[in-house]
Amino acid sequence: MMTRDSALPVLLILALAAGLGPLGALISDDPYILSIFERFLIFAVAASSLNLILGYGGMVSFGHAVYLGIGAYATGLLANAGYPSLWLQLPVVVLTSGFAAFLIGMIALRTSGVHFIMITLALAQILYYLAQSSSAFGGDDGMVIYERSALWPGYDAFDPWQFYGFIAVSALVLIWLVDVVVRSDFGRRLVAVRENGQRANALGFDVMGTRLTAFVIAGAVCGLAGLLLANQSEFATPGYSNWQRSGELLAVVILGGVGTRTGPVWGALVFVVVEHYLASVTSHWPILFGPLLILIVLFFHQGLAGLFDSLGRRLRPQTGGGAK
Amino acid sequence: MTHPALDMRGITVRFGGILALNEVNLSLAPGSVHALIGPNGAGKTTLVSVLSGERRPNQGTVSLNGRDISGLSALRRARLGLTRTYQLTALFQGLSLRENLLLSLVARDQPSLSALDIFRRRDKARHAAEVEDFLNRFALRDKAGEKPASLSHGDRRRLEIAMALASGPEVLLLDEPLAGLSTSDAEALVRTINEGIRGRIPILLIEHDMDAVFQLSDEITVMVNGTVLANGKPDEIRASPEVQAAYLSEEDDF
Amino acid sequence: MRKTLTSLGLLAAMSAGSAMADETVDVGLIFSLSGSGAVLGTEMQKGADLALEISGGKLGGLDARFVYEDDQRKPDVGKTAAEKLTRSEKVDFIIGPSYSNVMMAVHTPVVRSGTILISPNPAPADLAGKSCNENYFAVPFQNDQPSEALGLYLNDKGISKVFVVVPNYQAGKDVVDGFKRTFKGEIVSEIYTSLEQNDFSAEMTEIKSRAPEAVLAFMPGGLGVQFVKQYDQAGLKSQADLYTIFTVFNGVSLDAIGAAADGVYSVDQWTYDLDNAANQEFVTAYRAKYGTLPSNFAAMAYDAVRLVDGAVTAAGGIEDKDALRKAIKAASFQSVRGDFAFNNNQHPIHSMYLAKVSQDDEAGALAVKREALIVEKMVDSFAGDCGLE
Amino acid sequence: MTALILEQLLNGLQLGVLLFLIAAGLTLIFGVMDFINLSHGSLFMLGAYFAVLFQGLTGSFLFAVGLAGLAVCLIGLLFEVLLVRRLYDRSHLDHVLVTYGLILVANESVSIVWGASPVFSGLPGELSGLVALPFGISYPLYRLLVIAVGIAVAALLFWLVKETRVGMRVRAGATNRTIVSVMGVNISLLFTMVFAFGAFLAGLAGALAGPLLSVQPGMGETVLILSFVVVVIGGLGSIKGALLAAVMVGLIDTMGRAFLRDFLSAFFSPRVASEAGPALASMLVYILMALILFFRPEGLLPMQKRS
Repeated sequence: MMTRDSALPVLLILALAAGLGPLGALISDDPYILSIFERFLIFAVAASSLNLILGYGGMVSFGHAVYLGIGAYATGLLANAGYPSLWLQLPVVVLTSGFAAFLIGMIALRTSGVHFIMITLALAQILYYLAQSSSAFGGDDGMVIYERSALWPGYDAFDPWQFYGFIAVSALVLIWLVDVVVRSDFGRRLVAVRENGQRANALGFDVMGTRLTAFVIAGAVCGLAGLLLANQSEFATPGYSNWQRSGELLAVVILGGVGTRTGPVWGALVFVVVEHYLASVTSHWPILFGPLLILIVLFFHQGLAGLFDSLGRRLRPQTGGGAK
Repeated sequence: MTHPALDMRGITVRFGGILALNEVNLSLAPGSVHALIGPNGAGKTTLVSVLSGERRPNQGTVSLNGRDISGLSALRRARLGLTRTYQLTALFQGLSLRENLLLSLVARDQPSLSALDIFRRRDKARHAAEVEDFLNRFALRDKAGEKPASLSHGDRRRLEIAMALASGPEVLLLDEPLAGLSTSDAEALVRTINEGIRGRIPILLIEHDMDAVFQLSDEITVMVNGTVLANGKPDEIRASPEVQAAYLSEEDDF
Repeated sequence: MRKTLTSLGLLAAMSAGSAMADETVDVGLIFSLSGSGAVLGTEMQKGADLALEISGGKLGGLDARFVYEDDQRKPDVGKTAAEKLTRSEKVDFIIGPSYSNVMMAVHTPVVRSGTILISPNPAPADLAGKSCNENYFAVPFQNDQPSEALGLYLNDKGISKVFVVVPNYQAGKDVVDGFKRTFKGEIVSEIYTSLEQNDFSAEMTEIKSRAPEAVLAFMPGGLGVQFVKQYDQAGLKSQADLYTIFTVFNGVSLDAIGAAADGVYSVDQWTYDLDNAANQEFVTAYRAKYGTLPSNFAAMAYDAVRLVDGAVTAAGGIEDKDALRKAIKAASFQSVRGDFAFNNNQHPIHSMYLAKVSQDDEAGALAVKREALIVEKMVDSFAGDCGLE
Repeated sequence: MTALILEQLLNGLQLGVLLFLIAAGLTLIFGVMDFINLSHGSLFMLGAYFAVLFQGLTGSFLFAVGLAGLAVCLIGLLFEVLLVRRLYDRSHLDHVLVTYGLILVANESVSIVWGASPVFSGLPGELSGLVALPFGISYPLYRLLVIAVGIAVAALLFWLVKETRVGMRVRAGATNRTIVSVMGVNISLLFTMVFAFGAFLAGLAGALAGPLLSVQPGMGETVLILSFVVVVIGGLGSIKGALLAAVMVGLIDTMGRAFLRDFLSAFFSPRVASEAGPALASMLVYILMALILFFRPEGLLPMQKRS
């Protein structure tokens, strides 16, 4: 996976997937399809950020949704205080969610294995309870966000098409950014640290520093997914940060394929589509989603991305493969 | 006056009540190959981990090219160019050979972490050329795309040393590089070290294979039970009755 | 998320070949139908379905279509559902959601789209006051009304020492605020519990030690089951009367609590034994269809559908939105509550009752029965902040 | 005041005991098989539902509790044989995801069978009274019974692990897996037994908790998270640690809810105290966990390392 140096496959798949939405909306004359695709794109960003630390850094964070909440609340508080400008919200969200990730990372990265899983969960729960019981943020009822982010004069955030454009371009940029990180020397360093911390240390790689940096980058990107989610739902709620949401993000990443570059995009697409259409068949849809998740974990360890890869390899004409 | 590449004075390590290293002094001349031999349990590996900074000695100082590094962490020492290999080869299992080597080059060129790393344009062409060069020198060309798990023991050892070398070391600590190798693999590796590294980078070599030790080293230190028994040129060591008595008899047991 | 329930009426009309597509009343219903919120959502679904069935699948004489959406009690899911209903299904009315956190997320996009939003349950203060909107109607009450009424009742009864326990979230705080607005006695202690708490032993001990004359508890959903059971087990029922709000209701709630609920008070705007024709029709039909006594939530969802039915009749169709809004505001239907009118902020003016859980001999089960009328023609405290006429 | 504090201590102890019953199974399963079981909370939930079912069938509450424990034990056994044993060699991430999937399945199955609404789970008359204790405390008999059962189970567990041959193997398995297989123990049978026993404890806890709680889908999840906190604070795999941590968490949670607000109002205005008190009380347990893991990343009483 790391040998492919081009961003093209990821961006191509994403652009294709993101293009399906408008296409569907145009054909069926139903702008609501855009909403579903907005959710997909936002989930894809959040899952990509988790995949950075989970897939490449080997850090199983069970509290990743906390940054979704932080980003959403930061965006909402600014918007409601009369600062809807994206160019102000962007740095604030990056700083707050990045700083939260820094603090959480400082504590959690001292541990490993199950302890890491559980402490990320516990720290996320602390913030969840904080949001739930603070009346300044609307408590459990959540906070209505009255204005969507303003980009430039003439941009109408409440026009479905323009807004979709904003979400799609943002998602494209953010996922590209994560991909750049993965393919960079830093990405190699991160994988080296995951593979063998002692050895990485002996090579002169700062293990804690590398992990923490990745953790902060992932937190900041997920915070930006929170910004997008706040815009999309015009709402911020403690529920964005609870552990079920973190579990969903993990499920999305594994569904798509842990540590694959296109996995989070596939995972998010399938998750949102399943949530949407399976749920229209039965309100008991989790009883279908649960087994799907289990089967993927048991039998398709590379997730959907791996599945598509092997399918592609089988379908591709054998042009001097093998011996390479 | 030139400093020794690596100089240690009065290194003492206690495990509980046991004295693992007792006032060990050792000096590695620039450009030389210095072998450290001794029976199992003599404290060689402990000494290496003290040098690399993975273990703190109870007493003693270590200096690298005249600079006191006693207080530095393993990470800092690694960045100063003190590079070790491991007895049990510790490679990045999930990555291909090529990527393993590339990581060493990254470590050499950008040892400290910086956020700019993410966007910095590495000199890809030069790195790629260097990687190919290492692959050729260590006869790993054919397997460049494979992962370490699929390599033979000898291949992995060569990769280990190639990686250490690629990280641009000031001093190399080779911890039993020949252990577990077939005769032909061992000979090939000795040749590689002799032709490729010797004279350019000072090496502290820990090794049980006496033929290799005598072929490679400029100087030999013999340790028994945590103390230095003898120190000298290979011929002197070979001739020393003390060494023969203390070391070679143990060797029989082993 | 969607369970399209194409009504029998529509099918009949289609086979007759006389239906005009535009002349269908499309109603979107956003309820919490899965997960922990389903307790209320399924009750509401029962009430709404019954109302449509009784009117023969028609609303205001026109064929009607129900589109159900499940919000899973998640605000963002509810918001997506609302978008689907307004943009894709292009419904004329939305009834829902079940909980106030989803309401806060759904309200803005729905009223902005011009679709009429009718709340069958949650009615946060903000939406009754400053943020009131011509497209938003609350059928059941304003959230603070029951606790305000309870304050009046306890004043009357001369009770002066009350212990208050509510979950630590907005609706809980609203209940306390409402109670303080009217209650003149002493609140010996107010405790805020976690929404995810399931053991109230510490709170029970605290109540015992403060020896209040009465306890006010607001414990929605599963919390109510736990709280009332543990209140009984702690032997507190003999020491202080338990007054509850949105905590015990007919059917699933009382079934789950069992005998522990006997004698617990509740403040409601409706009880199943109210003596009016509309209510009797509803209760009889409900018991015939589902076999249990209807809950408050089913009754309010029923009322919401009846409200639409009456308004479409009065407005003579669904083409004229202004006429529709006017007709809804005039509340031209028979509410199961008997007397019912909308205030200027489109929240109810109605009576509040004290009810008590006791055995209903006819049903052979516990039921929340009317005990006393507390206040007639009660208006909420926020209507003055609302700019609507 | 003494009586109040003592009664709150009893409350804390009772919560702790309940948490211990769940955490003991979790930590045992983790210690022996290195397996994280998120669906342990679902087993707790099933215990509560089965107790309701069996109480309806047999009419006896205590009998129903026992039967529910056994039924959940059987389900645990099936889980282990059909699914879980394929996962021992997998990563913790896989454990988390598969058992997360199981939570979804369990919750939905329950809501299909019993409906989404809470079901009734009550106490027989003879268990629902109050008991007069010293210092003028009158305490619910049933809560005392829960404490007693918890203590009995803890004692039984310690005896099992310390004194019996199975327990020895379990301890050996927890510290060194290869040695046990060399010893000729049928390790796969041992694992199945441990898993089923953990499930039994969770089912028992659920059945006991039924009359106190609202028996409804998803009821296991808050309990699960708290039990994980207990297990991690106590040190993964350590039963003694789980007991210590469970009592600690039970006491701290209860004391926080009971006294934190009054404590804060000594320093801050009542408004601040009543705002911050409940918020802090619900976070207290997690803050405790973060602090303990910060200073002792392995927990309070960690197991000796696997070799």
